[in-house]
Amino acid sequence: MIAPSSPMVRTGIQVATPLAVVVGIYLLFAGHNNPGGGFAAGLVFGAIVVLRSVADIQQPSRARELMAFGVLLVVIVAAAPLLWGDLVLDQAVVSTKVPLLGKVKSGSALPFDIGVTAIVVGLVMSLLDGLGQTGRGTDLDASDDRTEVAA
Amino acid sequence: MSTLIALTILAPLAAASLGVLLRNRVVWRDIVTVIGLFASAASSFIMLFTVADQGSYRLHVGGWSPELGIELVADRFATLVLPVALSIILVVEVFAIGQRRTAWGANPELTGPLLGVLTSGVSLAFLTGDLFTLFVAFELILVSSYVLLTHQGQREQVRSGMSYVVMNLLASTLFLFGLAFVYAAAGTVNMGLLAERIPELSDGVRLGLGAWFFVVFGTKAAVFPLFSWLPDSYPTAPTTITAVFAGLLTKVGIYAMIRFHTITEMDALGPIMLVLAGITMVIGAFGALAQSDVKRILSFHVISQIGYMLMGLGLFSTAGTTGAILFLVHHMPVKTVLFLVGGLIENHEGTSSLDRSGGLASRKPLIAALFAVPALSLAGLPPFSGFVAKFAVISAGIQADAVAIVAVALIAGALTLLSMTKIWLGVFWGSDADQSDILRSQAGIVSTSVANRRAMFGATGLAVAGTLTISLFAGALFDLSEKAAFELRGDTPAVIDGAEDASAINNGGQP
Amino acid sequence: MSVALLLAIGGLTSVGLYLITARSLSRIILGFSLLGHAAVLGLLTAGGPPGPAPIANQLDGAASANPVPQALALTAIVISFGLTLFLLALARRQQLLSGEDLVEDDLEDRRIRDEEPEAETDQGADAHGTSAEDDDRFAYDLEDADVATGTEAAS
Amino acid sequence: MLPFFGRTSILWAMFSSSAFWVIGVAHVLGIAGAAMLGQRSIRRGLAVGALAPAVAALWAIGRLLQDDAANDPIVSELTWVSGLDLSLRFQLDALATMMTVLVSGIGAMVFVYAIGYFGPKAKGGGRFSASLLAFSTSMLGLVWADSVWTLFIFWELTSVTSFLLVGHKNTDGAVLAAARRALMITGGGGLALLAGLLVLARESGTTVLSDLGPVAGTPAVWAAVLILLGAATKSAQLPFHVWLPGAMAAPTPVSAYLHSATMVKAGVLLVAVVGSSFADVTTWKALGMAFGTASMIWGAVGALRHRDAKLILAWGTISQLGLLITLLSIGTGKAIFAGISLLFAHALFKAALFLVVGEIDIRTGTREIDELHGLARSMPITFGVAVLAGLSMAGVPPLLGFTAKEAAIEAVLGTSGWERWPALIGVIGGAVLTVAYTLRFLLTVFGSTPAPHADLRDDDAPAVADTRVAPRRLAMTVPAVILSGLGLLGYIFIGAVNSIVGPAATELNEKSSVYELIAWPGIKLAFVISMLVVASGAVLGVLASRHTQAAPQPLGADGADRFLDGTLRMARHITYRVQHGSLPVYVATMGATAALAASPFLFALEADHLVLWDTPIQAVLALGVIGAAIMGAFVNSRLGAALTLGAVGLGVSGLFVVHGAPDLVLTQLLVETIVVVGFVVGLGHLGQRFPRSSNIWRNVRLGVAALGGIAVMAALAAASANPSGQPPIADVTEAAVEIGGGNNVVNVVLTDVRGLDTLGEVVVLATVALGILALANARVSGPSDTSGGSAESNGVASDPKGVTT
Repeated sequence: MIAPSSPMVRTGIQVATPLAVVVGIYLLFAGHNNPGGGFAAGLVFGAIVVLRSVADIQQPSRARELMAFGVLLVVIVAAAPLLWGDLVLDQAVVSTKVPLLGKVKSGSALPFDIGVTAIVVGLVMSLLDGLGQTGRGTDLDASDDRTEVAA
Repeated sequence: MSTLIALTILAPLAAASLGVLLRNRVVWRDIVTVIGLFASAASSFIMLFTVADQGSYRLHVGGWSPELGIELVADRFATLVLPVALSIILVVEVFAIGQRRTAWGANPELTGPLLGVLTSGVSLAFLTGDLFTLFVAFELILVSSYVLLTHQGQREQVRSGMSYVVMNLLASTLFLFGLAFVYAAAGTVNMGLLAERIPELSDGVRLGLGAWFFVVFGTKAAVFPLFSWLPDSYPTAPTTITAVFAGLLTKVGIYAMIRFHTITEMDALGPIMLVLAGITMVIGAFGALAQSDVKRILSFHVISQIGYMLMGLGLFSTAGTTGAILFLVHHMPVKTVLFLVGGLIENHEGTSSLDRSGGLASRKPLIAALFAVPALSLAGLPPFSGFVAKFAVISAGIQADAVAIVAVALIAGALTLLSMTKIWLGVFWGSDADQSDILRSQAGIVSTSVANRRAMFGATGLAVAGTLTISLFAGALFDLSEKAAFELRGDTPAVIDGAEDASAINNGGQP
Repeated sequence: MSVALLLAIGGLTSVGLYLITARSLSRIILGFSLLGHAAVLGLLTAGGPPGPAPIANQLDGAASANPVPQALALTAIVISFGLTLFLLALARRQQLLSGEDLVEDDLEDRRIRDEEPEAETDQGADAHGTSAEDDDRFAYDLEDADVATGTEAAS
Repeated sequence: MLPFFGRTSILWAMFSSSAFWVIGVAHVLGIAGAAMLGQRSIRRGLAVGALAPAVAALWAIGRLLQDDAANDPIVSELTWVSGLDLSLRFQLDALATMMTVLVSGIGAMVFVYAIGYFGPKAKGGGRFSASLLAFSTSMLGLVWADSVWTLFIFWELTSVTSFLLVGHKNTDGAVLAAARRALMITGGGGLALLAGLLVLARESGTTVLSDLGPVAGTPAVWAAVLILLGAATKSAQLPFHVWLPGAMAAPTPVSAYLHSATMVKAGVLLVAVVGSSFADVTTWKALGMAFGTASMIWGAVGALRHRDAKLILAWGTISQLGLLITLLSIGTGKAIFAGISLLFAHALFKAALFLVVGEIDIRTGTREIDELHGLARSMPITFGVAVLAGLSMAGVPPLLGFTAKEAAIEAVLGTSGWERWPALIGVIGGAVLTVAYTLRFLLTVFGSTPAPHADLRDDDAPAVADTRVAPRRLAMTVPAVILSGLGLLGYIFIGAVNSIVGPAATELNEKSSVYELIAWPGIKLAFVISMLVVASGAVLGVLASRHTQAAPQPLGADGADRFLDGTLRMARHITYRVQHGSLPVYVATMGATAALAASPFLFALEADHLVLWDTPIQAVLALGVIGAAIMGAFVNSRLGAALTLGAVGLGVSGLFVVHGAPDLVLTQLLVETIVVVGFVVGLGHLGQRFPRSSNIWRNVRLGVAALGGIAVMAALAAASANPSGQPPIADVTEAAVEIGGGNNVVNVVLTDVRGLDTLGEVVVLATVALGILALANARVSGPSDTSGGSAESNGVASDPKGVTT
């Protein structure tokens, strides 16, 4: 990867990280009433990952798990109403008070948005891999075979 | 019913995500995937019987009215086609599990989850009553197919993957434009409302919309002149993947076309559709004749057969639509089986090239038998399902006095037969070429364990049995197709069993 | 409906179409981005005239812009975003495999074309000569010289 | 008959009523059994295979003996697809009973014969016995059929099973070509038949064969032509006869069974069964007679010219099928009666002759008549069989063939009108030639005259010595003896034959009931003609056996193969035009098609609802966007292109702001950033400049692009002119707050109202990510090549021309 890792840039990114995290969280929660939402939040989080990776601070890992978790969450939110006899994707609305944001009237939309965020972050992470691909990756087929034979 | 619909769409997704999480626990991963796909297929079968019994069902997702929200429609058409499609994916997954250790297999870590996404997309595409959700469903199907096609990252796959992705991406973009046009003209993307509002539009706009969506769906369905992406991309994928693609992807396009163009009464497009149907049939058959590789021949057949379905639709009569639906139901499993047999051939011959194989019938009579049934069916020979389907379409053509298209359809049938004999003579008869021994050993048959072979043959045999079942119950399927056609076209059937069902539509959810 | 917006949509579509008929996958990606913009703008336009943002507590009773196409457009943007990324990864892969991001022709199709006996006898030339001539009829070729000078493949 | 199975016996009645299904199931079980047992030993497979036909034949004979056939037809129907009138409807009337006797009786004998024909160690026994029985089953279904679709179904099944049988020795290229030819010609004819039957069924309003009424008018002419085409292909009529000589590549039992006794009769039977509907259609009669007379003469000429004994018989079959078609398409009571009688006689003598040739082939190792002579001494029983069957074929008394041919000449003499002379010339000419080729065959093979080409043989045996023969095999001799003996017995017990043939012909034409076969007609015109025919034919035959012609080219077969191969070539040609393999061409085609599809919108264009701009800033932004986009298209550096992409994105975001879509703005900006960064990072390794494309293609691209832009604009303008429904903006807003519980309506729509879309959307993203990861982790050259099965394509792919074309 191209790594413009001058100390200044690295420090800047280190400082910016918490700030961006806050922005991301704000977007995630604000989405229901103001512009924002899970997707935008995910992209902001993703941007942090990209920057930190580019600056060689931290390499992302577990993108697959993050995405799988996101999809599972979204599916569960969609299917959950069935359990209490409602229709698919029926909304449950609850009001909660969140510090700094005030009263947030939200419900199942929130876990839904969290799932979305997780997926988007996962996507951005995988993009780093995809664009930095070298073609020398491990052959999954072969490794799988070994596992199977061993099992 | 609501639960069934949710299960059909969501279960494979859940299985897919669990499959990704469990990617290193091979056995569990496969079990989870199969369970997810099975749940989906099973609930679709229950839906079929429920709807056949109680009439169509409309689900308003989240309880929103169709004006505002998304409507899922489990009508006769959807519930007839869905079980067939989902069973195919299930069978292919079993085959893929069996095939994984040979050189021809796809990456098992990905195929399971991706087939899950594909299943979910197919379910959504068939069940949705909302044009935009259809777009999303198409994207689900396509994106999983993009990945399935290219995930091995080999040169040939990347090359064909680029063609495939670019063409389909353009089609998706056109779909988005079409949605904009529809929304501008009718103020909604709900298909039920569109069925009322589109016929009220001025002729120009109405036909424009019809033609535009014909291009959109026609690209997915591989209709002339929009089919070019198909034969270049399908054969490069691992056989299991191609089997799913060939069985399903184009059919989703034709499904959408049958639904959209009948409910919006695009009868005026009929003649154009018939002309294109004729060209598609013949070009597809010619294309198949020109090839010398089993998978490529079969890929071109997909195109040719789409022509028949388009012909049924283009007649814009109940008989024609019935024929198209029946053809759809017949074609999906038959095509898939043929590709699965292609996979078996590859496994045993080390190649799917006609020039380099031969004499398989005496070495492996079982493969020959497994091939013969769907091949004869595809060529439209009795007593297989292909005959009934082709017969339904052609007799609808005769009823409508569409002599020219009937003649073309018959000629295309002869060409199909010729190309099937080409495969038969090239692969199953004749002498085995000297090279094939080397190729066979390269293919790694040696490493295929008995269990794997059983899974592959079992899956293929099951699918062949499925096509035979379709042939056997062709009568019942025809009746179901006819009811579906009546329901789609909004005709009042003169005398039809359970006609009162067609009008009885249960509303799910509060409006 | 605003003519300015229509023109923007038409212009983006045209340029997008022009770009996706290129051979370079990076151009195709650019083209799809433009087409995506055009489609999204089209959806917005189809929803009706502009208005205040559809945030209910800030409207004060005024009619807002139509929120539904906005939601549809958002979905569309996100989906085309995803696919653009996939195309990027493919382009990267292709570059890795061939040093360029150019879309290649299908080899089996070419084989059938090259084995076409009539084309050979018609021209009375050898197989390669004819197929080259045939190609000129669909002359979208990249000139070899340009490929050579225009690219400085890193690999 | 037997008291146990007497006419009134309950057992018999029970069996008769369900016999269709009992026999059908027996056949299907037989196929399975033969396939399994035949794997080990071909003899066992064949023996099992013979059982079901034997039962069927005995049952049919029983019915004949008890006169059930005519008086008490059994009908049975099994609905398959009621909506299409597709059902399995069988009727066992007199005709069907007669055909059952032939199909199953000869079938059983052929199975027995095949036991002798194949050595005990022959391979592929399971395949062969099963296919042969499958054919027998299909043929039985065909003759029982009482609905046009039942007929068609079994018709096609006989084509397929015969393909398998013809290609039994499938390692030989010539055999493969012959099998393909046979399948394609009969299969193609089947499609014509399908169309014809569809028209016929529509015109006459029923699909039940026995209820078909007369049809007239143009559709009837179409139906007549199409059905006759089907019949002519199956019954090997000129010019579709070319598959039959090729099909002689099949083992001789197959030829005896399919290509003389049964399958080729299907076309004849078809003409007979539907003929009554076309009584008033002149085309039917004219075309049928044209096929028939031409084949009669040409087939006989072919038989005179060939030197392969089997081919002589095959060409003779073509000729005799022509005679049958002629008689049946004439359609008078007398002609039908003669036709059915001849059909019966022909099945017996022709099958016997084929069996003889097969035996000669096996025992001497050759079928070339030049290499055979004097077999009368070394194979006396075979000689007897050949003489009986041959003379029956030639129409010499005291044999069944004689009376049948008498009836035929009588029938033709009895016609009036235009058909009289062509029919007469055809029948008499054909008959003369038949006598000639029969004699030639008998004289050269069995006589001791040295063959004309004896000097050419590289055999060192003396030219006049008899051909050496292998020992007799009982299984081969018995069936041949029975079949040829029946020809003699039929003449002696002519009454029995009449009781079989008469009712059968009456089923087709009621006027046939007054005719019967006469053993000795006395000196009548027909008899005189018949004797003259025999005399002149004999002279011709003797001459022909002494002279020889150059070995004839396989006329027509080449033509058929050339046609098929030409089709393949044409397919290549067309495919290469259409499927060019180049993505830009495909994309441009699709863009142009879409633009064309939008053309109806042009007719609905209106300007009333258009304004120049909503706000001036919108216009400025729009211009900026277009400008940046155009720059992006023509800029040659990749970085520049990426930057213009960013600029366009900014401009579009501005347009979103104007339109009141803050969520879109936010998302768009974030997306744009990632894409531009990705573009620069991911493709940074590429050259800085784009490769350039040639000018001609650029003009096409420009054209498509312009059309596309115009199309989209026109479509949007037209679609929004007179909308037929309005979006419920206020409802959505209200519902979002009250039910969805959010103020940001767009977000509520996304997560709640249209949450399903969003669900799909994020799954798309996750899948993309999986795909990207997979690509990232895949090795550049994996161990497996899955590129469409052609291993070399990877090698070719590295050819730089793969890019330049």
